[in-house]
Amino acid sequence: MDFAFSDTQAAIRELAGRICEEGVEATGLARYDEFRDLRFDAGLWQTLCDAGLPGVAVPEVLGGSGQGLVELCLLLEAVGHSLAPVPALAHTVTGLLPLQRYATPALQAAILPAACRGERLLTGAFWQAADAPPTTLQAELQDGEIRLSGSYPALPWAAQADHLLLPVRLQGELAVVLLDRDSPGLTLTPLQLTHFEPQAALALEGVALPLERVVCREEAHALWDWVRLRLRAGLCVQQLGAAERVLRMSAGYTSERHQFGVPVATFQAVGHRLADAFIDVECLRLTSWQAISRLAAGENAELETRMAAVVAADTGHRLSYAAQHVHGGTGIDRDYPLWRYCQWLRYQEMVLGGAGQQLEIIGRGLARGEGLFT
Amino acid sequence: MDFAFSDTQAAIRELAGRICEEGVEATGLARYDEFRDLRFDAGLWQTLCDAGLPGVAVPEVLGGSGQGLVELCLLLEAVGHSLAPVPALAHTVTGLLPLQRYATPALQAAILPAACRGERLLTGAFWQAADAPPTTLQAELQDGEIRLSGSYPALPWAAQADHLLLPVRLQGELAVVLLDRDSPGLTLTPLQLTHFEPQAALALEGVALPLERVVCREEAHALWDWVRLRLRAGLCVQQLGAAERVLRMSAGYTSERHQFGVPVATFQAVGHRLADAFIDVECLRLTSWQAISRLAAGENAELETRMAAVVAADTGHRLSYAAQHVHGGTGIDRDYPLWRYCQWLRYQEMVLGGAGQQLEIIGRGLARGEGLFT
Amino acid sequence: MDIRFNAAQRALRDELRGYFAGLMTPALRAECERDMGEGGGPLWREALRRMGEDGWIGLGWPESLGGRGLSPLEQFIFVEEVMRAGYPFPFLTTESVGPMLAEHGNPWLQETLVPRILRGELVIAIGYSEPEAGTDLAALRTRAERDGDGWVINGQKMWTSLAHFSDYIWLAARTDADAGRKHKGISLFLVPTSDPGFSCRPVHTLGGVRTNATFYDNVRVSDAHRVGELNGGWKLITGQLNRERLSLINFGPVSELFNAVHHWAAETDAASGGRVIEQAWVQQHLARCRTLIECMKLMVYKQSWAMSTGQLGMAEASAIKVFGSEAFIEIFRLLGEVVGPAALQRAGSPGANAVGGRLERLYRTASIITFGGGANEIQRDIIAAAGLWMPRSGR
Amino acid sequence: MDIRFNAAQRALRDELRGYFAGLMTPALRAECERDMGEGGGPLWREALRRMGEDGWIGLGWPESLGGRGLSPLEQFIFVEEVMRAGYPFPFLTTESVGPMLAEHGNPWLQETLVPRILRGELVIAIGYSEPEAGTDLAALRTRAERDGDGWVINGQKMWTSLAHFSDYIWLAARTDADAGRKHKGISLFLVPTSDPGFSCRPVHTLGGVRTNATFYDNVRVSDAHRVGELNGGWKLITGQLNRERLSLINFGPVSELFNAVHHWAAETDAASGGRVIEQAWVQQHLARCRTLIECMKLMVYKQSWAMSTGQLGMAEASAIKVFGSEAFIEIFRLLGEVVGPAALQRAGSPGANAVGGRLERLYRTASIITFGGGANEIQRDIIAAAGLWMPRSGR
Repeated sequence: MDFAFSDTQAAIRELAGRICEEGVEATGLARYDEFRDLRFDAGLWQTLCDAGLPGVAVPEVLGGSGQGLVELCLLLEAVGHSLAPVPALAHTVTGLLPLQRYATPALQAAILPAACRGERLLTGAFWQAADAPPTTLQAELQDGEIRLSGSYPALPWAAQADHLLLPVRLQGELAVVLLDRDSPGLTLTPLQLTHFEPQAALALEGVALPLERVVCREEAHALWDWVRLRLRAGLCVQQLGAAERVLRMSAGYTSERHQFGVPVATFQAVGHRLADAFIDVECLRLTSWQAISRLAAGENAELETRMAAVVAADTGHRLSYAAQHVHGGTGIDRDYPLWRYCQWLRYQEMVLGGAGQQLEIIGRGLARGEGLFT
Repeated sequence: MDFAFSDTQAAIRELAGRICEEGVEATGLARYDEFRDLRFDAGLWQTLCDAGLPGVAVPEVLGGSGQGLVELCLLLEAVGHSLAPVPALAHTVTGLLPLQRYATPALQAAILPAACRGERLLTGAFWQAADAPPTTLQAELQDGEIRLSGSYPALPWAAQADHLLLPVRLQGELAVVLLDRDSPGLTLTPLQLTHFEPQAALALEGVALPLERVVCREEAHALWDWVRLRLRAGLCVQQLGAAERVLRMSAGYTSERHQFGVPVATFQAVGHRLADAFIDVECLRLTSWQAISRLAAGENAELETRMAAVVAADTGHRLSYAAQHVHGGTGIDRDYPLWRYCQWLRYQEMVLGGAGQQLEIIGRGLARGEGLFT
Repeated sequence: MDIRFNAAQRALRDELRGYFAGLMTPALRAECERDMGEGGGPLWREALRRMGEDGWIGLGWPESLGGRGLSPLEQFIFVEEVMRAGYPFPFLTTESVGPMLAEHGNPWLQETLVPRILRGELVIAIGYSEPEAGTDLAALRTRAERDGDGWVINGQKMWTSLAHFSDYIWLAARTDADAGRKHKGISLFLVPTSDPGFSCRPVHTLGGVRTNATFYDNVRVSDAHRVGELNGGWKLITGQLNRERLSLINFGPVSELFNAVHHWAAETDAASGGRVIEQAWVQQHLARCRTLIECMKLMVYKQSWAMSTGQLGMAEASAIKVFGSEAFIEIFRLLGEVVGPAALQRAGSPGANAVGGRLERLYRTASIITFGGGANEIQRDIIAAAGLWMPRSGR
Repeated sequence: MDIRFNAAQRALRDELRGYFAGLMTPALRAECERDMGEGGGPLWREALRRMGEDGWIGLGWPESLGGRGLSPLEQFIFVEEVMRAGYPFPFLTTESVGPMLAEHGNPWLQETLVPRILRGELVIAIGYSEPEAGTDLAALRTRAERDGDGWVINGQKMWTSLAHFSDYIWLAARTDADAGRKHKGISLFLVPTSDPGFSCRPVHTLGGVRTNATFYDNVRVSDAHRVGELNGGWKLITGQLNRERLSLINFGPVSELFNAVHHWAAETDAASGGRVIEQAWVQQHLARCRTLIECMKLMVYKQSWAMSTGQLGMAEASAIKVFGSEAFIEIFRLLGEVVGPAALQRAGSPGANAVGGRLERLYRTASIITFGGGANEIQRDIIAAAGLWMPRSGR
């Protein structure tokens, strides 16, 4: 058991953190507010790709850096900490990772090196909080190719990605396919979400797809579960990065801001509320990295990712309101960065499924005898 | 809408409060600790009966004072506030009330006047948190009389009462009967509960009962529901009395006790924790009296009593630990009265069914479309 | 003791529902939505005047002041229903500043301005907070200086919500810079926004709602625009805030929101099969919200009742503020979880549903009243001191 | 970064489970139950010595001090398992006072007492609190005065748990009454309970557990019984408390309790039909408890790991104390609700079940560690200051 990052990990962490913070500082996030600009900093994304970070978990032979999930999650933590306007989670966890594990060598060779270099952007439809693969995407075999139809409600980065990884019902059975975004018959409707991230609704009508773009059939359920676990862990560690930043921002602000002639921080109610937030963030850190450790070692982490999700949801909610409260009016002022973090904390809380729903799933597992202490 | 007590109610409240406080102060509660003495102050009980308080809701013609449920609940609040070692809740809500509403005139005349005078003690088996009548008490018609058998796990005051009101399965259907405690074949095993109140497990083996002791058959389910609502409200208002006392005790103690050269109360964390308790108690007061108001007016209060129970459970738990915490070691010292209150708060929380279970029942009702805001 | 509406109160509520069903035309709704639920548009103005004409705004006011002579509880039923109907009612004007003017204003204020408030002709914004004086209101620096018979006011206020369409600012200014304790030496003024020295700059908040920084550059007012005693403004501030606290916690809209989410959950299919409302965790969330809203309802009714008997306690008023503001946050969280991903989509987003869009906005903006209207820390201090008689810290 | 037990750690845990299965004989269990889960009886003494002989107590101690040279994490696994087995392990002696003596004691203390602790021959109680000095430890009045080569100690301590069967008291006394700041001028002593000037009066707490008031009437000790620097005791007190905080939060017993309640709920019929565990609210409660215990587990593992790398942070130690003590309370509440009425019956009551009786007692007594071992308010102050670098109030 080792709670420290290795030297390599520490270096990746430092690198990812520095690029994200500097990149965000250089251009600022205000221009994306209220969807004025598309929330995508292509220059920053390219810098990250040039540094080998999105492909950090991809084998070197496929264009990556040959590290693993722990190292990738350090990037995600940095993205959460800076709110960097880049598609890190979608591109890596719902794109690179499943392709590198489940796709044919030919497909891997065609996609992964370019995707690691930042020349292709990936995303995948694995976001259902309810944990069941979508049933609204249908595929039919027809004249030696595949015809896709149906819809998907909200897919991050769908309108910016080059390839979309889609779980579909192929002849009634789950399969996963890789669709080009510019395929005829695919309509993308941009959505407006609380956190300004680019997302779109998908509508497919007789979209043609060559057979070699089927990523997997027999293993489709395994792929789904495999990605879901990693997506949950990735969301948790991104939440951790954001939460850590909000916590420090609140401690700093209350230490500087004076009321009644003394720093606000010296009021015990303020200090204690942030002390509770410190504990929440510590729990989020530990549960998240435990889940990532297990996944990185190839172990099951069904329970561990869900417990981390519960903590991520509770921490996001409590911290968000604690921070806004101790900031007073400054917390809701658009010229101060806090409010954007609060909206990300909420988004990530909700897309993880919410604490109530996750607890219900954990509880059902316990009722089946799963998850007792050994 | 009127949140004030009438002059008559205020007088009853004052009378009940004074008798209970003086009675408890006179002999103290320490002698009942750890079951050293049976927790029953017969003298205090007789004083309350002489003052007409347990029979306050019984019609004058049956020996009572002709008031209603609101007035009775003022007695229960005073008992909760003082932890008076008397069987007020059992005798009134599970005894007098159902008899005065559902029993035959003959049975009423035989029992109620004596019960109001304090010459007979009543109790009834209506305590199941799960809200279903017990299925473990069987009754068979045999030779013109009834034979009872079965068991009941924990009945307050069973070993002290003269008559036990029992919901039983009579020929498979629910009925309610009134059994004398000294009936042959009835075995009572005293139990040790966390709050030291006398309770006993019942075992019945062929206990004979004359037919005229059947209180009701067709209306048995109605009686069950009717008593359950009032018992829930009664427990809530008794919880309110205890909570109010604990809140004031904590405010008083922390105002006197000095640490670091200042009263403990002046630490913001302490003041705020008790401020939250103040709010909890206010919510308990309002939800309890709302439920009682509706019941007193003959309206349904299924939802309102359950919401009050949720608040009573949460308030009991939170207040109990807040109070013990701000008292430090004094809170767990047997020579200081707080700890007995904490055990009553817990008992009442649990016997109300717990917040989780009550919320589930409220939620099921909502799913059926019951309980929306009008 | 009878915590139930009587027949007249039920009838009043039903009457008001009918009234607002008529008043809230689609055009008015659209205008209010455009104005981010704040009001201020021409249709909104017209509706406010109509409510005044119809005698609703002064429902619970004494007839001598132009009201209908019912009690504060009936007044509260009116406010609850107007808010429930989705009309952005200027309750700070009618429910907090208005009563303060009626009680403490000079005859000119009482006789000219108060009736105009009841007629729905006036909107008044609150000017307390300053860049360096937020929770610590007594540290304010805006000053009013004697100038012949009148006053010259200079300074800046923060968070002056509604100022951009208000007729007056209820403004706290320092009138005695030498007063020993800093909450002495403050006076209250009604400053007309039409004065050339007044200006207003928008501050955009996370909710998309506009608030304002307001500037006072040699604003001149007569002494008739001063309210209450000279240098005695602190008492008016705390009195106004006490009333404001009650108005902030209104369960009309939240009970309507609860019903709407319930309706949605009963009609909508869950991804896991069945209707959303059939899931146990959804039922738990709804039950918890139902109970929180019930407590809020009872607290505000009790306070309205207490006002009519003159027994409004400071601790109880603060308790409502703390409980209500924190319950709102909890309720918006839980109802948002019930509605799920749709509660992440902005109201204008393609495919967004109405209740989801409302929840998205409410969740985002709900923090305001935990520090606005007197930070909850201050309220808890008040509860401990006034409700539990606990000694306060020296600092 | 790898938050999983390695193979050796798993093997150690399994070995310890087997060991304690043998050690905890029915007779020893009965004796511990009689002693209210505190220990002190002859079989308990014998078992402690046997653990010492078998090298378990000093598992994580350096070999130079008589230990086995494994890390604090392995030491923690041992403590977790011994507590999980239901043995009342004197962790204050072995895990907090022992290490302080090893680090700060003079050679006599290090060479004679420390090995005896590791051999399971010594039990030491903590003497800090006084009637007028609880949370404010620095206000203590017990004094030690020079008497030739030694010291004469006079005073009274409160809440000296285990004192009635301890061999020594780890006692804080004032050695310089004139020191300017009150946390200066305190020294630490190891006072033998065999001294005729020592006496001990039981204080019975709501849990039925005995604690003690202890009295020091001209107790005489040599200067070799003094620990660390003269007048430098405050540092030892805070160091000991930091270690104590970790020991107070042990998830061994609570994880075992969780499993036991789960087992009960899976086997027991619910009044509403089916098994208890099939109810949705029960599953929610269990899931919440499972998650809370997991967090506690990870926090204590991280701290044990941090101790082995010398990185034990003050804020993190306080965070465990706050989180763990409040999580225990929440867990006991929720598990009690799951078990229902049986969790109201005392362990000895006819028909009581084992898990219900345990929960009844745990719920009743759980408050102790929210103020014991340094009140949680103090811990939160520490977290804000040491973990978030927030300035502290002057008072």
